[in-house]
Amino acid sequence: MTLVEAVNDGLNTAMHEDDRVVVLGEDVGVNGGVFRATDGLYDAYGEERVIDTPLAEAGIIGTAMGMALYGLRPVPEIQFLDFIYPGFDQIVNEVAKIRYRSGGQYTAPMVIRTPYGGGIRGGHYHSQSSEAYFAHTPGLKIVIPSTPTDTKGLLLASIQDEDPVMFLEPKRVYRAVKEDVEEGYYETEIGEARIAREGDDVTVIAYGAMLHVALQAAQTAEEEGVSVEVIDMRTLVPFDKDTLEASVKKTGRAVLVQEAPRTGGFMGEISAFLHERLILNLEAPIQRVTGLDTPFPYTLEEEYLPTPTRVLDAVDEVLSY
Amino acid sequence: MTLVEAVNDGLNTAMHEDDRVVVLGEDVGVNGGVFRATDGLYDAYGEERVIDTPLAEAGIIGTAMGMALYGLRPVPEIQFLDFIYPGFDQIVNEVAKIRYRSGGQYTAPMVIRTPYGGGIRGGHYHSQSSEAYFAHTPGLKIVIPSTPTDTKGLLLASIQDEDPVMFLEPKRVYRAVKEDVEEGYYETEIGEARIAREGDDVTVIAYGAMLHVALQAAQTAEEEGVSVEVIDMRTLVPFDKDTLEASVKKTGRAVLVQEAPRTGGFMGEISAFLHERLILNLEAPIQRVTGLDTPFPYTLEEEYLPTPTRVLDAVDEVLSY
Amino acid sequence: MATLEPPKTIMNDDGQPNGEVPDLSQDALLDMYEAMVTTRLLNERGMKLQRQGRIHFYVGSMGQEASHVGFGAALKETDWYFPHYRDTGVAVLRGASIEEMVHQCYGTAEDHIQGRQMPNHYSFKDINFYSISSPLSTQIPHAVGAAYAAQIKDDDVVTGVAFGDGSTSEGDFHVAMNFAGVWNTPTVFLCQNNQWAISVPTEKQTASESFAIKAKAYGFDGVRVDGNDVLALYQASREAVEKARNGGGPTLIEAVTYRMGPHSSSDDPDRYVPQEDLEAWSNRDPIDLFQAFLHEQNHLTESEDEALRERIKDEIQAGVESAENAEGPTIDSLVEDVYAQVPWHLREQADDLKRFYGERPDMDGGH
Amino acid sequence: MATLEPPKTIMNDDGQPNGEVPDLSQDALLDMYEAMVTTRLLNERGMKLQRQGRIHFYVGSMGQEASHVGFGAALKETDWYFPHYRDTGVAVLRGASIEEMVHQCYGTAEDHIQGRQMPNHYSFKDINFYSISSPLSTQIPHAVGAAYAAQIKDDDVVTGVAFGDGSTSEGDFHVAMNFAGVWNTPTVFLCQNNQWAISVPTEKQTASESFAIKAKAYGFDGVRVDGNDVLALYQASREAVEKARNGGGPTLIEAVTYRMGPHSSSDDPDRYVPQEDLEAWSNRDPIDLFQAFLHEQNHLTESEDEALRERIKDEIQAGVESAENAEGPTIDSLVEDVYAQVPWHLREQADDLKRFYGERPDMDGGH
Ligand SMILES: Cc1ncc(C[n+]2csc(CCOP(=O)(O)OP(=O)(O)O)c2C)c(N)n1
Ligand SMILES: Cc1ncc(C[n+]2csc(CCOP(=O)(O)OP(=O)(O)O)c2C)c(N)n1
Ligand SMILES: [Mg+2]
Ligand SMILES: [Mg+2]
Repeated sequence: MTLVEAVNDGLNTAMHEDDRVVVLGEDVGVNGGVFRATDGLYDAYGEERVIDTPLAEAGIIGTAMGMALYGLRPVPEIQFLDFIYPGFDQIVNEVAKIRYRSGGQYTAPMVIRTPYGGGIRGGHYHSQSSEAYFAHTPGLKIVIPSTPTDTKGLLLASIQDEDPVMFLEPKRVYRAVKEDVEEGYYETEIGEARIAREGDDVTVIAYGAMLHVALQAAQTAEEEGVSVEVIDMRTLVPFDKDTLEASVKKTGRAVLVQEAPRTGGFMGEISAFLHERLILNLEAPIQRVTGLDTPFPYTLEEEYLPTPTRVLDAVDEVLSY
Repeated sequence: MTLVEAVNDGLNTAMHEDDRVVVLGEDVGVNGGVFRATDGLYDAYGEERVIDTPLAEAGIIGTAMGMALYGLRPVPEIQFLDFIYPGFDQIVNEVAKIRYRSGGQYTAPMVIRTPYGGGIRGGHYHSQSSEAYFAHTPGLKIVIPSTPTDTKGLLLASIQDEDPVMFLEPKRVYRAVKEDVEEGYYETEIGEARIAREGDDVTVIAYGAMLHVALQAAQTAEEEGVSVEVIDMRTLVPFDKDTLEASVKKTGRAVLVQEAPRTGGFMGEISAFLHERLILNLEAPIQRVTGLDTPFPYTLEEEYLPTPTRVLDAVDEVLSY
Repeated sequence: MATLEPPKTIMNDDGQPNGEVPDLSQDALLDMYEAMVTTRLLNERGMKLQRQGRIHFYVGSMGQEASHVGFGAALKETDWYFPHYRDTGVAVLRGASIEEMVHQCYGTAEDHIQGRQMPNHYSFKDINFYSISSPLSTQIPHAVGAAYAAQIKDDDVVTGVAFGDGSTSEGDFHVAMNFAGVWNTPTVFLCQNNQWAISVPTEKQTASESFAIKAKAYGFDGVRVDGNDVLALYQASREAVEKARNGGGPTLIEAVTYRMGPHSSSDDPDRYVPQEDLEAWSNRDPIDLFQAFLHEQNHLTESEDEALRERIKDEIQAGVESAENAEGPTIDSLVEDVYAQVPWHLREQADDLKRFYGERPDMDGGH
Repeated sequence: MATLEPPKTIMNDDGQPNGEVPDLSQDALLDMYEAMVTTRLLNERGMKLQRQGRIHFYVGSMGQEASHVGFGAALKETDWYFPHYRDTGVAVLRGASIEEMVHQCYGTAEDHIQGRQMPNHYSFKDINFYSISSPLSTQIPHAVGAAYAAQIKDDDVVTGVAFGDGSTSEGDFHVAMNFAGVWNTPTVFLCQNNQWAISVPTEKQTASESFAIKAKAYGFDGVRVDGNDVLALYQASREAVEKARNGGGPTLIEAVTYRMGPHSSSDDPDRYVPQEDLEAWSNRDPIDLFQAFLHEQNHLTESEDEALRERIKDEIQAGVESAENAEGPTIDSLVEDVYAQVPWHLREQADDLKRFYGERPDMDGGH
């Protein structure tokens, strides 16, 4: 099963188990989603629960929030993360704050699903990786899977979570990664990172599509005799401090990979965090491998995005420090 | 002259010197702005150049961008930073990217002025400090003054800048800080930090209202025999790496102060940056003193915000490491 | 908007019926009146407390008491109300206590929302009175989404949502109206056209003939009603609510009224509101009008009216005393309700703060 | 929308006038025709190149050539055009070269925008053809702001802005229309109602009677025109543009048309477009209609038409060859144009990247 099929399977499983779950967004109904993530749901659950909305992200998020207040479990899809900003006010001022501002009287548990990231020749409006905006917004949880198995388990956990979740799907690997995925209902816990590969010499931390870049780098490094531990963050907020700390304590070296622009990206936070807690354990400064501080380009996207080669270069640098 | 009067003087000077400059926003005309920042401009320059707009931030930013494309120098006011998000898409997808996406054919030089930050009993919708969102958006410059003199000089420089500038005004000190401000036209360079106070033992880096908190802490520290260097960043993007590096090289210790929520705040970036470049110079881990990862509260705002005491606590910590 | 037909009225300037009076019991009429008077008195006291520095802000609704109370009264208790920040009267009508409201304005530990929002930003879930937000228009799509949810759950619930004239300019108004039209949700929209958005008059807000006509863009009806005439407001709202309840879809009601006070305690309307307008509108004060009607119809004597006002003032006074003696919220409350459970980073942050402030800081402010 | 009056037409289904023909020179008519045909031929070739993997995307405008060309032709060269992504024909009409457009689709170093955007996202400042964005509706407020600027500078400039039916649902449409109404800007809005927003039909997009009627909410006029009839489009646009130029303010034009191809090269319309609709609309193909008109009016012979098409095809072929032999953009171009000057952090980032890729990576992709 591919990652996007795991999204579909997760949605289908959730809708089957829990009739509070509704899906809404642009082209999610009859068409089954521009990436086919909602394929078949319209036929299975009808147009009341699988809703082709008018073209307005503020309306999608805003009405989804109304549904959540009322007791449904909406799973709005934003067609590309790049198009979420007309709904940004609803997310940061309303969805994220309603529990707090109402003293817990009203809550808006919902899962905002959206494909994100580069690598599909989308130019700067079909490639953005702006998770840092949301991670800096108290009240939201940020979940980013990188494998089909995690995708389904994390999606199901997110839908049952009492808090709103930004569920960012690395579209570059929608079809590139395949796995046997468990049938039926299961949850993967939010807030837990995954050690995607064990190693001793250096820790590489990544999430989403970059996890696969990190794994490729680790594979090459092994051939060169370097043992790389690769951590898949899976949840950015609240992140799994214990797993991160334990690994970097062990290896004494860390390389952080993000495809988002460098300045103000989430890996700056992780760098600061590790440094604050583990300075005495660090054998070398933590390195970041990131996208550029530019809008996402079209022709040169392979050059813009972190590659295994660039990750290896950073690994070499922390090892030779 | 107070800080908000310096804004007013800066706008007046710019409009006087350059008839491309227009001001637009909610209540900026007849009423002179809810903080009186545009007081008198309507009478002086007329309703064509000082425009009371309909109540729509997307419209304010979006039409301002159209004016900028056409050759005007619009200075839109957003009444509170908290209310900017309906215009967020226009800022991050349009204003920030137009130069890049058009290969430099079209540009949108404009200054988005907005009061930001806590300390005026505004609760979570009149206190936000979300500069990190904008700092993570390539194409924008981020300027945050903390004194009347800088406010005027930086505002004038921003209006003449060829790039769009987010000009965030620390409303908590709108009337709290007074200075003699030079008459007439002058510019203060964007991208240069200011050493607000020299010292040797530890560097405290801040901006906006937190600069004054840092200065108070430095004053107290001096009484306790500790010499604190205080840096006012003034520009977050592109920040003044040389001044920051030189100071931290000298002191070997850094405390970073931001009122925004901790996780993903801009000081995470500065922490990562300093650590990447200066690990061998650091005598202690860099400490951050920040707001909490919660929506901004109402009653407990004094407790939420960094105080001189909390800054001193961090100074002690880096000194006793 | 000068050439438009005048908005619908039921009472003339002396509070005498000049149209068909809706069929409302004496109790119902008096509840509406009490809600309006309570709102006015809270407003007066709130502005005073603010000037005395005992609370830090107040946003009143002088002149608009009929606009929201007439609308709120047309909804059932089980219907959900999504308020504008001026809609204190609807909270009262639905049963919010004065004491709760005063605690909210002081931001005490007894405030249901733990001092987390500015004064007047109430939230009363038990009476289906939705949490008030400062960002304008954001509640409008919520009302549509909730109505959709009620509809697919087959619940007999209508949602009512109120906002100002200025708020119609936001994108959220547009998207919410449009979704409501397409989904045919049981939602009634109330635009309280008080002629101003802070200092911006309606003619700088929109070139549209009226606010009511904006409904045309979304395929449903808009009606213009005298917003100072609580009976006219009630009647029009009642029809819209019944239509919505019976599957007839949404309606937009424009209540034509006037803001008789400052925008909020932070505002100085002398800079922009023409004195003549205030004088003209004060002849149609919604409370005076309704009072005259109730007197004339023998629903309320002068002395009953006096007694009612005294009782309300006493309740407000009791609320103020209770709030001024209350403790403030705890440091722990700062990090609660961000998420269902307090996550590790917020736990750490609160614990760190307790090193400085202990469990519960003193209430600050001027009282 | 079934009960509405039919939209205005000038040509019947055989391309014969059934209304007053606008006063246009033969040259002007032929320019319009050439722009439409070029758009169609680029579309055909573009989709083929995409299927062959030589370019990565294409968004065509089959069936909508009249909608935008009729509109664009009504504007002067000095007027500013804010395009929808389907408006290739207006770029052609204003003088963009086929070669430039093909380079843009390949994202070469000769592309004016340095391979920074997806195919069809043109930007031609020298001909006042504004940069195309992917986010929908964002250009609408830009057109209003530019018109405002032109107005206060006393320039004789009208702005024209185009968008789809789906795009009217975004907040940006609403705020732009509202600002235009209040400011009375010289702006003409073109809604190309092609009945679909990807897979979403208009009845799920809005419950409004028509798109034209939405103008009522903003205090100005809307007109509905046959979008496949380039003369009708021209005529209605001409009137609106003249009105705007003379201080009469904005107009909304709804061009009623049909999307005769997939939404883009990524789309499979067989999943949702009824075959009958396509058949019905193909009888009113805008190019066939206009061609018949031109033949009948003796403006164009069959052989001239043939020659024209051959010439265009040759130009496209030349463009393709040029683009396929062109180099890609440099690494430095990655960090240029983010700001007027390259700041230190971007300089560092580009220099670091050159360690891996040198100055100029090979063009990738399938060619
Ligand atoms: C999104 C947003 N922008 C700006 C503001 C600041 N603001 C508060 S009230 C107000 C005017 C509201 O006018 P209207 O909608 O007519 O309501 P009224 O106050 O007249 O009842 C403004 C601009 C805000 N609260 N939210
Ligand atoms: C803000 C935004 N949301 C979603 C999309 C994805 N998207 C691209 S085209 C499209 C449909 C547009 O429909 P319409 O406005 O009718 O134009 P048409 O394609 O029919 O010409 C959608 C949803 C987008 N580009 N921008
Ligand atoms: Mg108002
Ligand atoms: Mg369309």
